[in-house]
Amino acid sequence: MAQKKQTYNQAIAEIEEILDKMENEELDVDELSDKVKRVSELVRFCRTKLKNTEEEVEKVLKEMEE
Amino acid sequence: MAQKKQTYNQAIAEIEEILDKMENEELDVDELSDKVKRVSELVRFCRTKLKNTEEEVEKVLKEMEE
Amino acid sequence: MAQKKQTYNQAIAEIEEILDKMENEELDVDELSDKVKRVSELVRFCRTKLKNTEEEVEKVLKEMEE
Amino acid sequence: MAQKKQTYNQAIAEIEEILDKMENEELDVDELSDKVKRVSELVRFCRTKLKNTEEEVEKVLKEMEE
Amino acid sequence: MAQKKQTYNQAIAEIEEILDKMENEELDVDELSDKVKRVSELVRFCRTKLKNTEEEVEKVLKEMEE
Amino acid sequence: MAQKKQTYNQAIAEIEEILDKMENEELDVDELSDKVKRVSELVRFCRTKLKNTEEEVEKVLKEMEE
Amino acid sequence: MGQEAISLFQLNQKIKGVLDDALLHSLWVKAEIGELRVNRNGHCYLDLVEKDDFTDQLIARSRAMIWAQNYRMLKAYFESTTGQSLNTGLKVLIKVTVQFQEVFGLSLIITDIDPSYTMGDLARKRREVLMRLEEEGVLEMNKELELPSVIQKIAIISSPTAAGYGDFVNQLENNPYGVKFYHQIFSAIMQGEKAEQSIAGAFEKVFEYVDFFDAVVLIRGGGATIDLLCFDSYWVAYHISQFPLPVITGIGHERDESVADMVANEALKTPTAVAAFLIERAGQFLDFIDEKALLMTEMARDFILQEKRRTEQIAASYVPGVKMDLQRRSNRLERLIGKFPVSASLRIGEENGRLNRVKESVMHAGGQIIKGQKIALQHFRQNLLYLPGHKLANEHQKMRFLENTVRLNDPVNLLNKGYSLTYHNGKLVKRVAEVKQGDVINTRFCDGELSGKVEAVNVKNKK
Repeated sequence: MAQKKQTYNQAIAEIEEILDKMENEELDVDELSDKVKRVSELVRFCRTKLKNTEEEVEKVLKEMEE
Repeated sequence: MAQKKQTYNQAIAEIEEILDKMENEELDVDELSDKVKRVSELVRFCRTKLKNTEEEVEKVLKEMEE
Repeated sequence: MAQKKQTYNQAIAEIEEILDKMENEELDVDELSDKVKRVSELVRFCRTKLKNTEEEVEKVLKEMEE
Repeated sequence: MAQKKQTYNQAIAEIEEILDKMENEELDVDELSDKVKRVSELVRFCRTKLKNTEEEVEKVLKEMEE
Repeated sequence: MAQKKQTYNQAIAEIEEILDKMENEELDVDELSDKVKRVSELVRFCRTKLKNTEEEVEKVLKEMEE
Repeated sequence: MAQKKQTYNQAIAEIEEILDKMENEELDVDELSDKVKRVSELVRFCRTKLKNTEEEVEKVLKEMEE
Repeated sequence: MGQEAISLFQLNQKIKGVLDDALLHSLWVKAEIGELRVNRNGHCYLDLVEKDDFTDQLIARSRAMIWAQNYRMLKAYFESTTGQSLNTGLKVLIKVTVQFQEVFGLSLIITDIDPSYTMGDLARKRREVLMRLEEEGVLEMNKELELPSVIQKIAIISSPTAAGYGDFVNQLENNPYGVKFYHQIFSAIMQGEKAEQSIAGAFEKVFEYVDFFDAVVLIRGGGATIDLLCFDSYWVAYHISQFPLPVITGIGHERDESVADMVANEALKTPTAVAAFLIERAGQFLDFIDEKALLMTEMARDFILQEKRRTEQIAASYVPGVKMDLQRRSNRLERLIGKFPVSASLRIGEENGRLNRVKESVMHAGGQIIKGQKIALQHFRQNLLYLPGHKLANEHQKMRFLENTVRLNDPVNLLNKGYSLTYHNGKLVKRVAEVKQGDVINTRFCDGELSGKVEAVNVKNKK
């Protein structure tokens, strides 16, 4: 999956889907470690995205308040 | 969008649309900074337009008096 | 049966099926010893798989925390 | 009858057939001792089979616990 | 008649035949003692056979218990 | 007529034949006493035969009870 | 021509005499004011007219006057009651006395006026205008235009010299929000007969710049006069209602709304009120914008915070989740393993039990067979003990019977009883006819024989 095109929402949705499956024991043990890796990756992606967005937004808001 | 033609009403409508989406959490984190920028732009546009003298308008008024 | 393609879930399902049959006396004594061997094999497979997965997951989690 | 190919189930079926005949007094005295011998043989066969299976189960369990 | 080949059932059948004839007085006095001897002999044969069978069964059952 | 070969049944048959003739008065008085003698003889023969048979039977039965 | 004539004075004296005799005083007369002027002394001179209702042609005309003293009183009374100045074009109900003076001719002296008649007439006219506008479907047209959020470019229709206009412009330019208003006056006469046409003309000029302006403000330049008839007129109302920009009125009136107010997009009492309205609206817009900007700021921050929390929550929860999953699986596997020996040995135990039951069955069923056979043999033996003896006994009895039968038939027994046998030539004689007289016969008895000759033969009669 090309990470560039992935959105935050897609990432969250994917994480939730995986966590759901985990809870409902729909995941095979075989998939588990892959999925854990995937979630880790997605969480990292979300954090970065949030951090960047926050910085951008704050910058804009600062400018607006001046 | 041509700024000249944009009216306050359109600006207001756009701002409200964006805020509505925000309130209804229809906004992606991905879109957030773009949308914040847009609102900021619109607010700045409205303020400037309201408070500053527009030469073009003055010119038209001048012509009218002649 | 090619063990490589077998998933953990399938293995557990097979174990449960065999136990069910044992309890419901659907197993011949003739099959019993074969099935006992099969369960042993499956249990070993499951344990190994669980252990490996656990290790992999731990590794991923370690990496994430860094 | 080649005892190697005989299954536990077949043995049990034969025992039950003989017992049925005995109970319904369909057996001659002439056959009686032969049939009783046969039952004895079958029971011994079944017991051996059971014992072996039990040993195998024990063995597997030993292995599993390691 | 070779006694070795005689079965218990045949013996019983012969006994019953002779006794039937006796009852229906189809027997000559001339035959009587011979037939009585024969029945006696047959009964002895049957008893022996029964005794042997009983012993054999007991033996087999003993073996089974071991 | 060789008495040895005479059977009880033949004897009875002869007696009955003679008695038949007697009753139908087919017998001359001259024959009559001869025939009476004959019957007497035959009856004695029969009695002896019966006695012997009885003894033999008794003997066989005695043996049987032992 | 020597015709007799009277002088003009004489004639006028005669007319005056006729009119005086006619007692034409204190009459209530309905008329329209054709012209009205007040002279230096404060006397009011009017030209009263009556027009045909349909053709609008003049059908009567008369001069009239109100004495200065009376005029001051009547004027104040009329204006305070009607809210209208007593002026040309009004229909009035007046109390008059007809006066004829030799020099000035006929004149009506007005002594009283009934303002309610004029009010009724004005109201009727207004109603007519409104009805006409409604019929034409234009009554609500200007009202239906949307007032822009900010009215920044304003076309002012007013009298440029009026104090009201100056105040209005001042007020706009010095607004507390610092909003820049653009305004352009389109001057018009705001009262009197020419007002109607003048205002209409101003609207037509504004129309040339219709795309430029946000709205039209119609304000009356102030002044003492309360001549507002033009604002009830059809043409002014028609221009306002059909105008493609929203029209805001600030005409300044004390009584009923004028027709112009009724058809305008927004009607305010005074030019000051209009300025305040415009300033307030712009201010509200600024507030609104600022409010939205603030709201957005809050929401954006909240949103980011919320998403951060969510992400961190996920990050925090999934690790234990995964571990729990593994633990659950491990537990399940161990449970299965735990069940396994129990199930297997239960199964084996069941089979052992089954085999044990086999032995019991064998013992029972086999014993049953042997026991049955034993009984059968016993039965055979009993039959054997009984049957031969029975047979032999029968035979013995048979022998006894046979013996008896023989014995009974033995001739010796007959001889013994006294019967005898007679022989002739060694042959037993069974019939008397078998022998003849003289034959030698032997008769046997039980204990010997007698020999003799036959002496007579007596044959018995047939039986």
